[in-house]
Amino acid sequence: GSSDQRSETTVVFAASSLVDVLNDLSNDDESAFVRAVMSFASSASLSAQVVDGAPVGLFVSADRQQIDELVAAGYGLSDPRVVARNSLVIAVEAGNPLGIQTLDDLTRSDLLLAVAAPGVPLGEYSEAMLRAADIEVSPVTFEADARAVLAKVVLGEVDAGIVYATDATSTSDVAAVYVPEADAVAIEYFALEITTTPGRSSALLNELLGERGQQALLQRGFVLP
Amino acid sequence: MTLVADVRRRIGSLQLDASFSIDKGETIAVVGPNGAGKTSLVRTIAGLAAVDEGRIAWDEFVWDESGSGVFVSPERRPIGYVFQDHALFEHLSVLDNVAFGLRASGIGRRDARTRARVVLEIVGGLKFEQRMPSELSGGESQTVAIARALATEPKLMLFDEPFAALDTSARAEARRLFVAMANPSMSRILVTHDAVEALTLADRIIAIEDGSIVQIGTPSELLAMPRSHFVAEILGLNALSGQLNGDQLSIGSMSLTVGAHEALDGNVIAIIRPRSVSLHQTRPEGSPRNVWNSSVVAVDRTADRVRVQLGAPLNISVEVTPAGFDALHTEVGADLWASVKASEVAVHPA
Amino acid sequence: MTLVADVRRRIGSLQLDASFSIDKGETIAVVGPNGAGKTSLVRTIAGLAAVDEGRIAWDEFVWDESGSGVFVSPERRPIGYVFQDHALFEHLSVLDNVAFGLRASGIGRRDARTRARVVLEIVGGLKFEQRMPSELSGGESQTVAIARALATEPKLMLFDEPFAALDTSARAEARRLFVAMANPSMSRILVTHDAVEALTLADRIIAIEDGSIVQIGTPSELLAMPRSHFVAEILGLNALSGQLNGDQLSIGSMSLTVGAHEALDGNVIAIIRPRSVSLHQTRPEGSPRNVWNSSVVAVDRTADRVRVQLGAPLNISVEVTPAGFDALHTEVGADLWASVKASEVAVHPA
Amino acid sequence: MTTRARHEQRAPLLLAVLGTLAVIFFVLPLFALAVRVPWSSLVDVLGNEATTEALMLSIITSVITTAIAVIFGVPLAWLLARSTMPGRQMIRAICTLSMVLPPVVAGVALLASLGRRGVVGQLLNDWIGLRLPFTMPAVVIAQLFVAMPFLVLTVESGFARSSTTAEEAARTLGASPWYVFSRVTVPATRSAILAGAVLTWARALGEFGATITFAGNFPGATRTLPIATYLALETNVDDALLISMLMVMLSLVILVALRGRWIGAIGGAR
Amino acid sequence: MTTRARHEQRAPLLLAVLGTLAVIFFVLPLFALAVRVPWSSLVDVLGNEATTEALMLSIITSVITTAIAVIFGVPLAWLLARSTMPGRQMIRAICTLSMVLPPVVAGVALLASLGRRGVVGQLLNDWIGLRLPFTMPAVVIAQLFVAMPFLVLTVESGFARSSTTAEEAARTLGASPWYVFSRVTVPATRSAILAGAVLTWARALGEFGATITFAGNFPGATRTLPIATYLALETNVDDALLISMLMVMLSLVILVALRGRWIGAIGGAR
Ligand SMILES: Nc1ncnc2c1ncn2[C@@H]1O[C@H](COP(=O)(O)OP(=O)(O)OP(=O)(O)O)[C@@H](O)[C@H]1O
Ligand SMILES: Nc1ncnc2c1ncn2[C@@H]1O[C@H](COP(=O)(O)OP(=O)(O)OP(=O)(O)O)[C@@H](O)[C@H]1O
Ligand SMILES: [Mg+2]
Ligand SMILES: [Mg+2]
Repeated sequence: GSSDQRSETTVVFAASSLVDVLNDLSNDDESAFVRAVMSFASSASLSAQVVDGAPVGLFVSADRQQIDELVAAGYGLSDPRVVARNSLVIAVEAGNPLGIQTLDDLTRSDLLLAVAAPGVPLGEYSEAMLRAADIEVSPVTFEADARAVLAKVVLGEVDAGIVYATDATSTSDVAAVYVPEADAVAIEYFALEITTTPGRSSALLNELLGERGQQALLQRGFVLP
Repeated sequence: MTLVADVRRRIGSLQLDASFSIDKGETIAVVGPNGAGKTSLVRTIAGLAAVDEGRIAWDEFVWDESGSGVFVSPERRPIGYVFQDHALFEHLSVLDNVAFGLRASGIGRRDARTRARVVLEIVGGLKFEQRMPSELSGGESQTVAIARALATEPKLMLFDEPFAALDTSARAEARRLFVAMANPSMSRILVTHDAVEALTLADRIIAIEDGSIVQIGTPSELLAMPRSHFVAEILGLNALSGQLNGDQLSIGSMSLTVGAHEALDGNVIAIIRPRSVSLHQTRPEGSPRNVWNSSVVAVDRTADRVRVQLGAPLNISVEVTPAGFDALHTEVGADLWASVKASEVAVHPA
Repeated sequence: MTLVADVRRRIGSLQLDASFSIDKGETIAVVGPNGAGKTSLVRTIAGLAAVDEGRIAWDEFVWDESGSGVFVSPERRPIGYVFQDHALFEHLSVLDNVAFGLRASGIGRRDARTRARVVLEIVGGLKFEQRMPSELSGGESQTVAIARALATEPKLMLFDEPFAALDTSARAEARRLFVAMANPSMSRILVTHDAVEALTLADRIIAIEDGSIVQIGTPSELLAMPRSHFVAEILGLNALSGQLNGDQLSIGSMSLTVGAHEALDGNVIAIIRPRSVSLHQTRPEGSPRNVWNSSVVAVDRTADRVRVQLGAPLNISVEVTPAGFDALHTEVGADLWASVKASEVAVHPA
Repeated sequence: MTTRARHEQRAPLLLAVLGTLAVIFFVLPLFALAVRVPWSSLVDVLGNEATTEALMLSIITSVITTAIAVIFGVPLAWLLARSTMPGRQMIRAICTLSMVLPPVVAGVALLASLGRRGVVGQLLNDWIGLRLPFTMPAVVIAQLFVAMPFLVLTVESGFARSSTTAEEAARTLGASPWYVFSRVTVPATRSAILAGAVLTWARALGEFGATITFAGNFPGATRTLPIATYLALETNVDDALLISMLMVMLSLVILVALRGRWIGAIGGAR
Repeated sequence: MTTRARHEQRAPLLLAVLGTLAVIFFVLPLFALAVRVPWSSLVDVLGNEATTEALMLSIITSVITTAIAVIFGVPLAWLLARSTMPGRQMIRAICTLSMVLPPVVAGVALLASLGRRGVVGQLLNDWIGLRLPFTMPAVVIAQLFVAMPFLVLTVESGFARSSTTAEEAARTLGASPWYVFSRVTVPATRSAILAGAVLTWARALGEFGATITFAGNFPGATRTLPIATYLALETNVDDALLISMLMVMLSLVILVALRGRWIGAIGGAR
């Protein structure tokens, strides 16, 4: 019956930048992710759901703080593992009509810039990068997540936005401008097996860390740990 | 006594205060000026409002009692109510309006409709059974309201001016029906402004003024001795207040000689029937002891009679035949002579 | 002619078809059975509905013309309308209801209220000027509706049964007012079910049945020769259809001898006044040529007269004095003899 | 020439102008959206099982929500409008507060009460092992909490405006309070109830914040169309817009069909 | 003992039960939330300028939105209910669609029409240099687009239910269409208009998706309280809840104050 099926499937909570990778995997008949159910949301609301007893097997997040809190609260089956890395880029309109090449270009007064809000992981990373480069920008908006920043660029409402490299490459509507200052911030995705639903989460984690998973991550622009 | 009512209730600035009772099968008419509290009284009996003080009882059941706090809600009183403004259900067809009470008592749709049709047939509303209330004329809507209240075969029917919007023939028909409907197990309260209705349809009449009952009695009792100007007026009589001194009655500046009466010097009400006054172009000679000069204030003419309203010194209505009126060659504003026999001026203590 | 109306309009299953005109200052009464189309006619004249075909014109202005498509909306017709169901503004006090039309025409609040008070005073509504419509009795509400329509001093007043909810004295007062209000610059249309109102208040009467005008004429013309049963009935006359052959009139199984008349053998309407019929306990001897035996179907009694409804073979109303009635010692269901002089049976072509 | 009956009331100019501006304001974004949507990929998107699953889930849950809202909301509205229970003002205000909460906070409130650690949720969990969050019922609860006040307020205003005369007439005809309610009060207020139901349904259909917080985002169980759209905006804006347009068109059909049936059956000219 | 007049209609049992359950359903989460909120840090949060700024912005924009919605929405509702303009059904449906759109998509639609590259926005930008997104007017526009249909539908149902007799009476008294509308139609429908305005205001106050998409998130200009709450949830849940509770209490005061003034003035027993 359906309850059998339910017990067989494992729920994976993942940061939304991982949507494509995990979808790729679950479309692969030989992958363990075929039987997985994916749930994407902001790290904060996912971890709130974990605390509230959501039947989660594996939690993959870019938010170190949330992961640490879950571990501290005893939700981790084992220590968190880094499964991938990402980096920041400047997303600009396809073809880069304004010729943005460096972080400094973001300070141009006629330029509309979107960044992620302080508090969300991307916002914290962006701020760290700008702080390290000692560059003061005046964004017109502080978006809630990478998706929102990217959407503003895609729709042409802003000229540039700071996003994850994987996001910028996921669509042909924008061009990614790589800046050396991005190397100053290390963006890591942690995977944590959750205690609430122990089961086949280890198989999933192993696959992510193994050949098939790493290949999929590479394909979507992630850097391997 | 089937219904025993002692109703005291405040409505806005009106203090309603009415005690009366009704026998099984009896029909009581309630008359009174606009705003006297007739509708308020009927609503209280129906249970749409409660008495502030007093008691309403039906047979051995108490419906409403201020002392004990007992209150039987309207749906559990065996009543039918024809509202002054009809209050039809706008979302139901005429037929379903009439069937409503039956349906509410648990009768199936088909049976209820069949019985509703019978009632509609009786009141002459079958021809528009399929219409919605918004498609009815004023009189048609009143017909439906009557049928709807009758359909549940209530033990006490409350009619609030049920015939006001009906045309002449529908009204005559409705009155005939009203008489035919009389049955020993149904008591009826009929609010009306129409003297003919009150006098011919009711066993007793209650006259209310300003919230209080001024007179209760059979039609002939009221006709014989109306206790107030309003009662006289609604009955089509002239009632005049004056002081009696021996056989001399003074009303304002006028003095009339009255006929045989008990000794009741002092304030009296004099009743003069409109028919008993004669009108003349010139001062009449002969027997009548009371003759005066007056002017015509208004003339109401129908096929068979003319009602002439006279002005000072005595504001009274006089009824003459059309031929008699034409012979007077008079008109509104003109002067003429009036006379009335002493024996036609009846007096009662005020 | 101030108003020239030729109204053809379909309302549900009713085909309204009425042509008539009204002079300046004239008062026209519209009578007819329930559902005849009186309200519909008045609504069309008010501009709340348009003619399907026809034309309504006021002086040199066309208000509504199907051919040209001209249509003047109600607010630009100089009319006042007293609705059958009053249609007061529930959210405004009585005073502001009356002041509404004045305010709408741009008069300031204070002035409008002052003038509204004057009108309310005239109709006797000043005592409840501060009340809300939901706090009025039926008659009070009608009084306000009249005042509201009068306040704007319209040139054409449309009254839809304006006195139906009024008590006897208020009604008498309202009628007096109605007469007093007559002025050469205001024409009036009065829908009524009351014969006295139609006969005494109107210059001419329009009788409508089933959407069509069956008779237009002055009150005396209608009294002299009612063209239909309904018209006769509303006027309080008996109208009987029969075949005339020489001076013999056959009505069903009855045969009556009629008085002097033009040669009009064939289908006729016979008019018999209720007063001209005499009732007797035993078969009367003497002059009346028409004598027959009948039974009492209904009795309507008022202070001054008793109306007796007779059954087969001739369904007519008879009016006698209370004394005369009492002398008959009769009651509903009893048998008695009736007689009428040949000269009292008037015949008209059907 | 229009077929407008000649006697009908003309729209006051100001009304016509303001109303027309409002129409333009509503039409413009929808038009722009329709232009932007890549209709060519319609077939692909429709073929995507995840999308249709989300669409179905949205339709089912929003309809269930609306039905429950009517069943509980109409009685509540009646109590607020007609009964004389004490503290009525306060209860009314409280019952409409959930509209004002940011939806995400509404979700937190639901977790705090019906979640595993919630005031009541804990009892449910301990006693009957019932765990609401992350299930389809949770979606309905989230939608109800946020959308039902729209029904309550609309219907209450309907009850407040409907005259009580017909109800009184019904009572004198022997109808029990329940019969009066169901056969007189409700039919007389049906246009308000319908309006309230449409508002509730619409609000439920678009609900996002409370749902994702309280019910999570599980395909087939709690991933409603708004959530799917939100996520799709990240990867594939065009798909997201296309899905939305589908939903819009579906709603359009339902709205057009619904309203024509109910409104306008009342009244009539003489 | 209550002070209920003896003759008043008793609530049918079923209604009382259903209504009470509904009340519990609404009260429970709010109660749980109130329990969970760290009231001790109230002073800190209130002292936080960013929070009060967001609160003020929310109040100001939602009030402006409500005012504009009434000004344009009531005429629109009138046209839908009373005029015989062609395509009325279609226009009504279109004007209520924005309710059904997932708010984020509504934001995209607004960008597509009024954004820098939008159908109309581009013209505005090129001709008069007007750029709406990321400004306070954009917040109002986003709220209007999403919330105004609630007013339109509620008021239309009010107009549809109000009898036209009083309006006819007003016309025979010489009142122009506009006078009839403003002095008879609107007062007779005031409870529906108020209900619609409250719904709109509530919806606007809680608006998140369309606002953040169309207007973005800039402190002082477009960061409304729901946005601030959403972001605070990422970092400091307690603060977010506290802010929300403040908003709830503010709304409570307003709702209690408002409704008492309007409802219940109608009717009266004889
Ligand atoms: N809700 C109310 N508030 C204040 N006064 C009211 C209210 N309802 C009725 N009244 C007043 O109470 C009095 C009695 O009203 P009621 O309707 O009983 O009179 P009525 O005798 O039926 O008159 P009518 O013959 O005109 O119908 C009237 O003066 C009326 O104005
Ligand atoms: N909207 C409608 N649809 C169908 N029929 C209607 C509609 N409105 C009125 N009627 C019918 O049209 C006819 C004329 O109605 P109208 O109100 O004009 O009658 P009336 O002469 O004023 O009657 P009453 O004396 O009873 O007031 C009636 O038979 C009525 O039922
Ligand atoms: Mg009354
Ligand atoms: Mg009529």
